[in-house]
Amino acid sequence: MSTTPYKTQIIPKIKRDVYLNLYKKGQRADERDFYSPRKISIQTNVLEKANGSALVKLGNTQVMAGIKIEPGEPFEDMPDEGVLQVHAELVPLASPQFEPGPPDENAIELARVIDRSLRDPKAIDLKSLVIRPGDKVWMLWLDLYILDYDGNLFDASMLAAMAALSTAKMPEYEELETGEVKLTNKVSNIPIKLNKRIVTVTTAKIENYILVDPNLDEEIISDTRSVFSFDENGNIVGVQKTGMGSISQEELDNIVNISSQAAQVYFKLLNDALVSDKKEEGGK
Amino acid sequence: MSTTPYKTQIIPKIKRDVYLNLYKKGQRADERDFYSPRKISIQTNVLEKANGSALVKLGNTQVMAGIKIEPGEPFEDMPDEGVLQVHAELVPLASPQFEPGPPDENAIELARVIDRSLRDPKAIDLKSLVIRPGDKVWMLWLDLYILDYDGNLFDASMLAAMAALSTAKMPEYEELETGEVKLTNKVSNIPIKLNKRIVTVTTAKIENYILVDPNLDEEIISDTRSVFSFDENGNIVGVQKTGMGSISQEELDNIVNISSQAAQVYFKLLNDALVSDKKEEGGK
Amino acid sequence: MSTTPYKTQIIPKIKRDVYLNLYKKGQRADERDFYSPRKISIQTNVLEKANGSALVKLGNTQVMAGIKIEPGEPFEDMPDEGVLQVHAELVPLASPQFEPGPPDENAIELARVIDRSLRDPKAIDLKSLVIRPGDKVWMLWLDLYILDYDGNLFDASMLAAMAALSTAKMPEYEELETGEVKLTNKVSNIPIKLNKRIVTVTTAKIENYILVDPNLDEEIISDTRSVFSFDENGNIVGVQKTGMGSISQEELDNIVNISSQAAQVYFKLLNDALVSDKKEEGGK
Amino acid sequence: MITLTRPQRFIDDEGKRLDGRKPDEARPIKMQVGVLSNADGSALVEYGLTRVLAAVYGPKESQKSMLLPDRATLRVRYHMAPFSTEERKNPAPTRREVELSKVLRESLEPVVMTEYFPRTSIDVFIEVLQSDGGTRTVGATAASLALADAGIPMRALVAGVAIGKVDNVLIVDLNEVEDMYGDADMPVVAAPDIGQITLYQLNGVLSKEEFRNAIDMALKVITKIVDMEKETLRNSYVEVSEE
Amino acid sequence: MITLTRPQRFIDDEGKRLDGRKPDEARPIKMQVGVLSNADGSALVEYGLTRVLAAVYGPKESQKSMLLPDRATLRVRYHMAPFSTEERKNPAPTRREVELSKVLRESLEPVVMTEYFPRTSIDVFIEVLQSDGGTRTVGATAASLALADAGIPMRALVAGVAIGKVDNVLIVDLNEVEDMYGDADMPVVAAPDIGQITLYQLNGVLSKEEFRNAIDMALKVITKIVDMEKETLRNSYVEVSEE
Amino acid sequence: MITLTRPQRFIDDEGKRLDGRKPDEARPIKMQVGVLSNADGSALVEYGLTRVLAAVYGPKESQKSMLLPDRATLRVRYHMAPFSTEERKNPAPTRREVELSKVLRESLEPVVMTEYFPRTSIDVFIEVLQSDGGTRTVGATAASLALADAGIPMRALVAGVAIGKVDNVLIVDLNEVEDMYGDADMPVVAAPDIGQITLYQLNGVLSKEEFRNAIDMALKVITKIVDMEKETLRNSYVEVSEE
Repeated sequence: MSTTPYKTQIIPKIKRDVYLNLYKKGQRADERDFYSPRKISIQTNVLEKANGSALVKLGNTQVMAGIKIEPGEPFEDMPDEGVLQVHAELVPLASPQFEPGPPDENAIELARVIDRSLRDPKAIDLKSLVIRPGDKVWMLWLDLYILDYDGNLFDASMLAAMAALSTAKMPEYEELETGEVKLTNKVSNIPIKLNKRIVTVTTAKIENYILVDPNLDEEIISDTRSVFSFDENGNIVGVQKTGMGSISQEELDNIVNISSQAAQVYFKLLNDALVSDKKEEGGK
Repeated sequence: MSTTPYKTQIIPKIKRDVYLNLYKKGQRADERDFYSPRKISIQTNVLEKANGSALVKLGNTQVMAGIKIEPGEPFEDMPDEGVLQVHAELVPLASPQFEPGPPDENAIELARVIDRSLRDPKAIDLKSLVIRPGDKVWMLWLDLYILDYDGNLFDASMLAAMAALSTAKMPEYEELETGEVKLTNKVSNIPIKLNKRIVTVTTAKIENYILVDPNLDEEIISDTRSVFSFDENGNIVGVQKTGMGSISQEELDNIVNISSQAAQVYFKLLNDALVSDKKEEGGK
Repeated sequence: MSTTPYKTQIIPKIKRDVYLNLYKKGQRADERDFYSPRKISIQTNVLEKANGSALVKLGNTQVMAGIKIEPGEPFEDMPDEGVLQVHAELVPLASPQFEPGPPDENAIELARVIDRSLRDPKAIDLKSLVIRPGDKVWMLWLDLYILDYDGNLFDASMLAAMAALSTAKMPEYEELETGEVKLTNKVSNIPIKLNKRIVTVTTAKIENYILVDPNLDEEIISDTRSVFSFDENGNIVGVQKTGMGSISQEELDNIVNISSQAAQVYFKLLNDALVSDKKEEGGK
Repeated sequence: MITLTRPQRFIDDEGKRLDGRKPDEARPIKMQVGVLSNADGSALVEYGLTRVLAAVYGPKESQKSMLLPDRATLRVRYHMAPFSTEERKNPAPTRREVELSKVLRESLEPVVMTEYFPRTSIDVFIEVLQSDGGTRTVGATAASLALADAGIPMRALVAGVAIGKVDNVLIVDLNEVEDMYGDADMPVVAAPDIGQITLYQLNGVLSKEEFRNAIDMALKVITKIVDMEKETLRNSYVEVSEE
Repeated sequence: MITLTRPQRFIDDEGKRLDGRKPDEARPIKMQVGVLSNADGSALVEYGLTRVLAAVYGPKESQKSMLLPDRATLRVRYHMAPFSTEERKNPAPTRREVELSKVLRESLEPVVMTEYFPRTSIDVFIEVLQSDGGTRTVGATAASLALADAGIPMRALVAGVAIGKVDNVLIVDLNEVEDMYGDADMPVVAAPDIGQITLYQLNGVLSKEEFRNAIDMALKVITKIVDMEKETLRNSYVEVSEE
Repeated sequence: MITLTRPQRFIDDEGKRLDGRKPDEARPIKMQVGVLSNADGSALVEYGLTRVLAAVYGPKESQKSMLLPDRATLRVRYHMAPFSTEERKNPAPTRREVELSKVLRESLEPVVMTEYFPRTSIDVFIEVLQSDGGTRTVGATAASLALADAGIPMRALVAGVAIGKVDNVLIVDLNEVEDMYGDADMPVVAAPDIGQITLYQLNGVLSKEEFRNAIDMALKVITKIVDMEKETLRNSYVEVSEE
């Protein structure tokens, strides 16, 4: 059962007016232009004991992605593919709005959008994650852990996911006579085979304004949000409308163009972070 | 923890008096006599993608039964029998009283009474549902889906169950070399092997009146209800007292006779529906 | 999420003063001295259908321990050991404070402290509970069932656990050709192999007083409680501070000595009960 | 520990059952009240090896969500201890326990004078300590005693017993083997002093005639058990072998 | 019963799809309102073999925990019947159902005039009786009809349809095979009378150009379906084959 | 990624542990406060590879069900991130996490001046980001810092450390291998400034003498860690290697 959220109703009227006045002048409250994301920091290998990890700060939003790779069994209808599992937790320390408990509809939507945007364009080569076809494959657990929430979890989570995936290493293992797959206590240097990189661009629509990378205040006063996922060739590899409002066909056309350009910004920052990443140990 | 229901307490005093005045004259509010069920409609094969299905309307009460048959494993102590699973859902669209969530005590009681009334008299030949004894058998899932609730879920559910079971078709399958049982994409023409047909007769006791097939108003004002299940030979194959009140030995004797006769009415309607059922496609 | 308990806040101020005045005179409200447990009754074999059982009364606190031993699979990293499972239920009939539902933090803490105090000193010879190494072992289920709650569940539960373990009998079984392990319907006379006996001593600290075996009133007014587990050689085999308060290093030293002496009292009572236990049938 | 297998015959040539009872003979019954210190009322009841503990708390102020303006809310939980069954039972409530909690509550509703205590709730906890058939009927008997022990006004005491059918004979008070492998299991709870039956269920197959006879047999035994309840309450402790 | 396999081709030499449809042709659509007696509004909608029942209760007094002072709370549940899917589905809500309940609620929020009913809640129950692709879009259409049938004031009716891509061709109203094995699935819900799109999602890969074309195709079909909704509400019963 | 095996010896001929530490030497400790923007207070603390994040919200108006008239309600959650453990951990709380949330709450109750904030609640969230032994004691240290960072008045700061026993030697601040394969694990949390121990547990076997020595060792290290806490709070950021 999905219920109209309580909190979003209470806050904004006045703030909305203030913000709209700024937008009329072409400004945002935090002095960004409409189509620029906030300051981004991407750190990889922040966890020594995970196969891959990254901490992304998008303004004050912080997302940690952790990857664990474990032997498991394939799905019956996919005997020759590894298994990708994406989960997101809105950890209660990230926001007074988040409560302990099983993932709510927002956490589930976030995980599923990231999952589909990786799965549908085959960003990860799942066929490379097979140990013995039909019997033993690798389970790739991608956990998105929201540590601080100041809006736009989708973009921050996808950046964290891609940074962690791009720097993760496969486990070293041996096959026992019994057929069991046993991890050794050494680290391999084999990366996960990726076919492409993906970024996700979230825009907020507030009246007739379209803003890239809304922060929490902008999310709250927005009419609705669109999440577009792109590959490096500019293909759209996933879309999600999220939030209560609606949009016209013209606005949607406009959003496609804005998002497609913002995707290039994210790709550049991601690529820079991954190139400069010559094993910064213990970075945090 | 079972708790005295809240809602039933609020409604009826006046309505009860009005109804009792009618009963004194030998009448019911909907003009039925005491021992007749409401208008019944039984449609079978209402779902193209299930192995069997039926939609039963008993007055305004609507129950859909759906049957799925899938390969599975037998119970350890029943290696040479298929597995029957009966579940009931009081779907929230059926009544303002029904809430989303796991089955409550009413849904569980309904499913378990139907289950026992099929299982104890061996209405379904579970021994015929074996693929490889001790290893692979058929799981027969019977789901009772309450779509509109105007009283007497037991009788409507059993009619729907019997209509669906009587018209269901076994899946076509092949055994792979690995021993796996794989369903083909064709439909078999083999029916489920039934040993007998069962109907369930619910009566309400209101003061000293016994009414067959109570509607929701009658349920609410009733002292208690009795659910008797019968086979075609007139044997009693299941009983459940349901509701808060009590009954004397004489009243119970009386109910056995009344229910036994009403069972014949249900059997006739059920048999008619199944005979006339020459594949009415897409009926609803 | 662990939350400051509601109920303990309401009750005690005055009672606490009354009790403290008694303590100043070296007395307790139930006329015990500070370091003596309440009257203890230990009955074994109180359940004919369990492998082992005991009912312990410690004052008005009543705990029933039941042991079931069943064939199962070992943990992957412990192929040559049986599996010990300890669970505790604060059954709602034991106290107006206990609510139906899954075990709360108090039940979980109780079970885990008993479990560790048995497991860490290897009180049960788990290596003797193996049927076929790496494949089939015995699962030993120890269920602690709190029937009446007047304080000090730890000590009563451990006495019940030890009494049940000391008198339990292994199941008789046969290995089928399929490898399955089937229990016969006879009882064996083989006891569970125990390496040592354990008791647990709970003390309450109330201001500067240390009291052994606090009853419920004393628990409620106490600052904090310490649970020390001992083997028969006087080794400490488990410790748990429980309750909201704190303690100084000196007090803790003191508690170790007091608890160590009280342990001897429990051991004597336990041993006496087990010696005198020549099959008292159906005791209750 | 005992495990079960299907017997060849349930009744021997002399008309005796596997445990030596006659068809219309209940198992030895023991009753005890006031066995718990915290509960407002409590009772421990045994029919043979089946042993059930019941406790009552209340009437006490009701939580708002279940407050009734004109009567007390009855809350009943039937629950099996994990060690009570052949195989260790997971303590989470099963569908069976949910159903039995309901039918047991409905078997007590007619006799508890809830109208005396509006806006309160009365909790009845029924714990099966050992199961050897007939747990719900033993539970009804224990609940009746615990309610009386708690001083809750009742129109009448209830007691329960199950009737079964084996080798074509109706039998009283099934044990577990007779329940599992017999042809019918019909638990009945009644208040003989007011001539009311408050629970009746049938799993299995009976003719109409057999059903009537079974009800009759049940009421005869229940009348005796209710007498034992009265005796127990009078003496506060009694241990009787029913024959 | 039908099970699925991946087809060699989705579109034949004559440009026809596996079920004979043209790329821009929706499946036969049937609509019926007022099919339930208890609900304040209800509708049964079919696109081909996909069949969805929706019911609306409310506006009714809201529980405190979700009361909004200036508008009604909308509560939407998308749920699949256990027999609606290829393999029997466990009735507990899946992560997919949680997500779809959310996006469907958000697709209705813009058109329901919740500001007329502060402090109340409006419940929309969407039950998939049979799934053959496109269940969320059929659900949106059914919910729109049920809301209207319940007399809830709406800014405009909505309807839904999914656009897919197979063999490099954009197609309208995917069935299950086209959904499972095709290259993209883009469900769209819109209110053509006010020019607003209220749900859009894409699973799969499309170029920007294709995305725009797909939105265009969707809106064309949705406009026709909304016309059918109006016709249905006018006649209270109508059965039309859409071509 | 690292997996564990039991070492032959825990302490070499020169008295050094597997990671080169002396028996009474803690791992390198790092502390940082104010690391989160939303929380009222936060801290990140590392002992070697064990890394724990804590955040505090409150005092804030309490929900009715847990409101206390004379003090604030403390709510503490100890939770492990799914990627924090050797094998990926299911995020649902385990029995272990439930117990540790309780003992950690009880280790903070004595120092938080809850009497200043009646009818409110103070939430402490402790998230283990990476586990290499001693997570609860690192958690206590992080919680202490986060409470202070939130400006909650405290009688004294607390810190935690575990004492273990390997090869018959008591050692300070176990890492995961020493914890898993050693003979004892005794976590201690204390507030040295007021001479109070607020958490003590023992898994494993110690003589009374060893127990006393272990408490003594713990208090010595804890005193140093609390000094680091003070330094950290003074500087708002500090990074120190403890020897």
